[in-house]
Amino acid sequence: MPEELLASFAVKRLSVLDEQGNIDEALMPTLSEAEIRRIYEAMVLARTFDERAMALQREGRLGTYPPILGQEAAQVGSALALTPADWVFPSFRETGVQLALGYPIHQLFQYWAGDERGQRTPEKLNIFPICVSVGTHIPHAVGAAMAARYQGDPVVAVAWFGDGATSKGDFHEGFNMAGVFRLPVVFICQNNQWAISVPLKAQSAAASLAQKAIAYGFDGIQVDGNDVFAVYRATIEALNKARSGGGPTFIECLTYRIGDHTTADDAGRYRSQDEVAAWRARDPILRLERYMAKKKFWNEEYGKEAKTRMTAVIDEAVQAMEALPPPLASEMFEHTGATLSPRLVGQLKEL
Amino acid sequence: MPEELLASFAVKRLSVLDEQGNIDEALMPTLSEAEIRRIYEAMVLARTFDERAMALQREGRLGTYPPILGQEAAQVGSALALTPADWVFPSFRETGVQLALGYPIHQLFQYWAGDERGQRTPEKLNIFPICVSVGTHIPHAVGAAMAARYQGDPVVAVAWFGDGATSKGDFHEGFNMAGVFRLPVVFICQNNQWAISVPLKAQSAAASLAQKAIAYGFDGIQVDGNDVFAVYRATIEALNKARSGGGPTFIECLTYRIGDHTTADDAGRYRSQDEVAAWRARDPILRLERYMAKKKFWNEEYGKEAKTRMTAVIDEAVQAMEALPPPLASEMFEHTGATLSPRLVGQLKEL
Amino acid sequence: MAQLNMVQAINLALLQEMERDKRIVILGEDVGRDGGVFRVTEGLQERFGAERVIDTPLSESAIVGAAIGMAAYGLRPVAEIQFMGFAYAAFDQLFTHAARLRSRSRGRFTCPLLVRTPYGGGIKAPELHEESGEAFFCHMPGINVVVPSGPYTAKGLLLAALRDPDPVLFLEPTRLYRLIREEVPEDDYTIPLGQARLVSEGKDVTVIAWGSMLERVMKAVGSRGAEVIDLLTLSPCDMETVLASVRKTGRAVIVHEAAKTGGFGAEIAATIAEEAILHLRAPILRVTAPDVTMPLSKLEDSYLPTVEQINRAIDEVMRY
Amino acid sequence: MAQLNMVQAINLALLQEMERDKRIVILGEDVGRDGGVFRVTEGLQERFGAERVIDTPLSESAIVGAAIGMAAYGLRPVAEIQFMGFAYAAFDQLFTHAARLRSRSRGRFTCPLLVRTPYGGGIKAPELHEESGEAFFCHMPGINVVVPSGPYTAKGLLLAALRDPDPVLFLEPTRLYRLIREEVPEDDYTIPLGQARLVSEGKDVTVIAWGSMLERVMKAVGSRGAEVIDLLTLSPCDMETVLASVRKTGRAVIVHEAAKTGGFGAEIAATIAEEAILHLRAPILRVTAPDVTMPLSKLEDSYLPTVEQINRAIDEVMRY
Ligand SMILES: Cc1ncc(C[n+]2csc(CCOP(=O)(O)OP(=O)(O)O)c2C)c(N)n1
Ligand SMILES: Cc1ncc(C[n+]2csc(CCOP(=O)(O)OP(=O)(O)O)c2C)c(N)n1
Ligand SMILES: [Mg+2]
Ligand SMILES: [Mg+2]
Repeated sequence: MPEELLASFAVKRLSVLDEQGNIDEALMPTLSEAEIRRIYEAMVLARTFDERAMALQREGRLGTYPPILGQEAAQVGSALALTPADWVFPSFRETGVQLALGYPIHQLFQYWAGDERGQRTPEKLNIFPICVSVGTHIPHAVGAAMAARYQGDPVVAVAWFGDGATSKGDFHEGFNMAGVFRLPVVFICQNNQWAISVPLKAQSAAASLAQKAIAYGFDGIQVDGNDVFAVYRATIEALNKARSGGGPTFIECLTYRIGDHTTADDAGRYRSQDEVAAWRARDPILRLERYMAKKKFWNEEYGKEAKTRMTAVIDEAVQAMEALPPPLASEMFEHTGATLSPRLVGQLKEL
Repeated sequence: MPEELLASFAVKRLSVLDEQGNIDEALMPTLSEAEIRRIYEAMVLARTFDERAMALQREGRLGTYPPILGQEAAQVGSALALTPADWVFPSFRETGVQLALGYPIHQLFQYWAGDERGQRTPEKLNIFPICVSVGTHIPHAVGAAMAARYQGDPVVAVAWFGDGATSKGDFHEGFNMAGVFRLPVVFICQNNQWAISVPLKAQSAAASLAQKAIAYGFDGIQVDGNDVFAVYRATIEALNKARSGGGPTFIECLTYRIGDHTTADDAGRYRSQDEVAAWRARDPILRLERYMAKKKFWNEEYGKEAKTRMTAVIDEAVQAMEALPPPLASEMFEHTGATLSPRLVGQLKEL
Repeated sequence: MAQLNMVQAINLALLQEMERDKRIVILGEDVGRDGGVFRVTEGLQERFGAERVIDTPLSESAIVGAAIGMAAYGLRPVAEIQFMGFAYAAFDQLFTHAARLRSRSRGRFTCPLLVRTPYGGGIKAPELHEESGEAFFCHMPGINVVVPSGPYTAKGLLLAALRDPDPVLFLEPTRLYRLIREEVPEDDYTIPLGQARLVSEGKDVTVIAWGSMLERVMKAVGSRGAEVIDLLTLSPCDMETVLASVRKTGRAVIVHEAAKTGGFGAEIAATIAEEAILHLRAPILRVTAPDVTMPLSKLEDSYLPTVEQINRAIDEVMRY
Repeated sequence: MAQLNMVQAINLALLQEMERDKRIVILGEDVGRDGGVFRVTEGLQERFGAERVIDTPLSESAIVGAAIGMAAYGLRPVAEIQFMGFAYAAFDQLFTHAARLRSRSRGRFTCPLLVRTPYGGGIKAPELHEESGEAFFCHMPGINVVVPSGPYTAKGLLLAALRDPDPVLFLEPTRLYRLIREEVPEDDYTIPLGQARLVSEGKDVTVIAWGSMLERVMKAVGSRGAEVIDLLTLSPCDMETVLASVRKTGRAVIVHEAAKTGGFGAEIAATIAEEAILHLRAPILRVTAPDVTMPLSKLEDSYLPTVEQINRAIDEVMRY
């Protein structure tokens, strides 16, 4: 009768690829050389986009932009595990996810240039508009998962968000509902350890973010977010589980925000260069290159060639973006509702 | 490197007094016979108030009322562990807490009769107004704890709420902040296993509510909520820990709502009589009487005498409440702000 | 044709539309097994199952947030917020997301979401159970706000709302739930959103109201021959009908339950002052609750606009 | 006396009042180490410590909710919401609790809480970073809403707000943060809440504005001799000053950044139509944003009211 054990829980950490490029054979997901090249090139594309976006912003050709530098593995590795039918709910720092899933590159530039037409996802993709209000898109993924199950579709809803988002009420309400209904949803936290100037330890007193899943009765796992194979493996497993009725999974990708929060931020005000340098050394692309080199399908030359190809793709997208005619004032009125009320018709005339 | 254990957690359940009235000596809190009598009489008072409130409501002398029948141990046992300096944040079903802490009984009746003057807590008590919006008072307790620490006061803020409240965003945001700042706050969940018609298992997929504390990096414990000694012990320990800088504790009191949700509800629509009967048998007052009888300080006669005394106290409070003059319309204007704006002055005149 | 109260009329509309449209799913607190605290969804879970009439955890923000995801996916969720006072927790989801999804995605994703909630005072319920927050939601481009004034309008407006391609906040005046019985056709009929109803014709004064205040307005005007307009939809509001009437009568009185300052009556008065001022013979008066925190039941009758106050306002404008 | 911009003026007011009143505690996202994303709280954490200038988790509802508990306990919290678009998540805490605590407890507990937030458009920032939701909060009895229009008014109003016994929502027009420099006295001065400022006298038309629109109104009226009123406090609003002016000029134009329908301009127009209509010579015009979802930066100039639109409205009322 006295003080008895009610329940006990374990939280695991998954890593497959170490910094020297060695893998744990037992945990290595089955990926062909071609598939690994595809992952690699998607990461290079993401970085190239990121570099270009930063440059364009400095030149005043883009608005405020949140760099993903350092998070390429956590984004590309998770995104490439999805099937085209799955639904995607990104935050504002998921460029790598959007690119890996084939979101039109010029539209991403267009959005960051302050033109909402960039947010119109092509019909064949199920990617929700970028969510700027931190964490508030999590319930949307939960609802999409409810709808998919109701329709009998083999679809999983996947939401990406940061460590700061785990402090929001909507994170909790969404996670709890996902647990109660055992929904086909996967939650992927890009734990880059900073929410603007607020470090992880000031965001949560928990030893890990993954353990937050315990509160909701489903699995949480931490993965090395700079290890693209670990991220890919954890995501595939979570998607399979979700598709087979096993319910939600929370994946914490422990990574790092190498850049400033956005082009409007100066991280030098609140964190040390050493910390940043230490994480730069853990570059997820470098790590993958080392593995591929060991396996003999990466060398300087291929690296350069891939970078050149991705640069050309980005160049083309920038040109496409800048060739777009500016939006007309009347477009503000177009999608507030399916139809214009008499008052809106009047306001449109007054323009 | 492979799949390694990141962290493990255990959630305990505390019980001291069994249904036959036997205690676990090792865990029994040190309470004198007089103190136990006081606890007992406070529970009898709470039940007597509850019975009377139900009767008055049926006669149309009170408005909608949420009965606490069955939760007397979870409420009185936790409340009596507090010191007068502690701050109290009740939900709408904490009559036992308010009574145990000496809230004027006639004011409680007055409030449930639809007169907010009943919510004016006497100066010597630090009891917040009843919170009707479920869970939204949790951040208030967190803020009070921040303020107490800032002022250097040895004060603990204590919030009571139900199982349904654990699904609210404010529960999460408040708990997370309490963890991050290691605040002197104690969270007491009256898990009566129902949120109106929604059973616990439809409220959360977690094996216990106590384990939700793991998400916030502080301790959570489940106690037998019908065991007044376990509730008292857990609360004392949490308060001491909080006062000595040990941070927050989440106490889940597993109990049961014997009555309807409120006088406006009919629980027969959604739950079985057997379930209710099984919990009736676990009556927290009966259990305490059995213990006291074994220890030779309870017998039928004392039981009757105590009930009679408490009934007289309640009678008096009802008379006091009904002797109060009805509120004046002008009182609506009195406390919207410290002063009346010119517009409000005008509106007051128009009355 | 049956005599139904508003609870029955709404229940019937939900039932019939769910039969017709498999995409309709109901979610909220106590909407299933219990049939809703006002019994508005009674019998629907037995009829359509727990997958379609869903009892959710106590999470207003996620109820609306999840419904947004469902709507975008292709369903037509009907989210119930148990009382309007608890919709404030869903304000962010409603304004940041439901109202803007179509615009943000430039039409790729839409949000045919209906949020139902009991609203308004006069039932002697606990704190926060009698709120009139309609004005907040009328300042959100992208959200429609609808308020029936009886069983007949409730069914027709609800069927129209359930077929609208955009989010609709459907406010059900709690005081009317069982107060009025009306002939409600069994068959399918809709009352288009955005159209006010001319309840009675008159030539000297226009009285504008909605929801439960309409009943008090009718008591007040009695045989005075006032022109009474029941707005039915607050957003988008049928100002054309209001303006045409005021241009004819030259006098306007607006009645609502919510606090005066920033209430929706202000928008109506401002629109009249902008577009029909030359026709006005008298000040535009608003009969509303005072700008105070809504009191508990003992004072609620002093808080809500009364028949006398409405009469006084009409008398006053008639003095000009 | 120094020439300060609004960021510096607010920072100075906070610094000085924190020196004077130990009960003042600042909390919010990035307000400490980083000094706030606009640097409004720069240097305050170094000066007063992390116990008094608190970086919180990313939780708007709990930032306001905890501040309510602090205020009730006896402190004077200053909660920063990083941008007004994120205050929607705190709507429930503000309206259900901050606004009502004094009333619900019949005066036993009060809520001397200041919520600061950057607000309004014109800075080409991302989505939700340029919201103008003031009208929502002007419909909440128990909450004061204050909007400075420059460095001088910012310091004086902030000091007054920090000494007010009730909750104050302090809206800082982001576009003005660094746009204007003014003489701002080093020493202690307050501008009382609830009093509008007559910016320029005129006889034919009254133009009413607040926050960043005042700057555009002044550009528009130039030497036209219009009477310009800067409301400064929206709730409680100094309608006496507005009415006195309109009774004199007979014409009113109201300018605000928020969407027209249900914006605070409606309350001003409605009050004029209720209390000064017989003095009006022309329709009451509102120059506002259209009733659409606020666009991203490329269209924000088309969304916000322009100097030309303000001039057009003045010309139009002058035609009567
Ligand atoms: C609800 C809300 N509050 C505040 C902000 C301002 N803001 C933008 S990003 C950010 C930090 C987000 O941190 P995190 O969730 O870790 O994502 P990251 O930026 O690191 O990718 C903040 C506070 C916001 N966008 N939304
Ligand atoms: C935010 C909010 N949503 C809905 C309600 C309506 N309501 C009142 S009590 C209740 C259930 C509360 O359940 P729980 O937290 O377990 O407390 P209990 O009633 O069991 O004591 C609900 C849904 C409310 N008061 N507040
Ligand atoms: Mg982060
Ligand atoms: Mg309960």
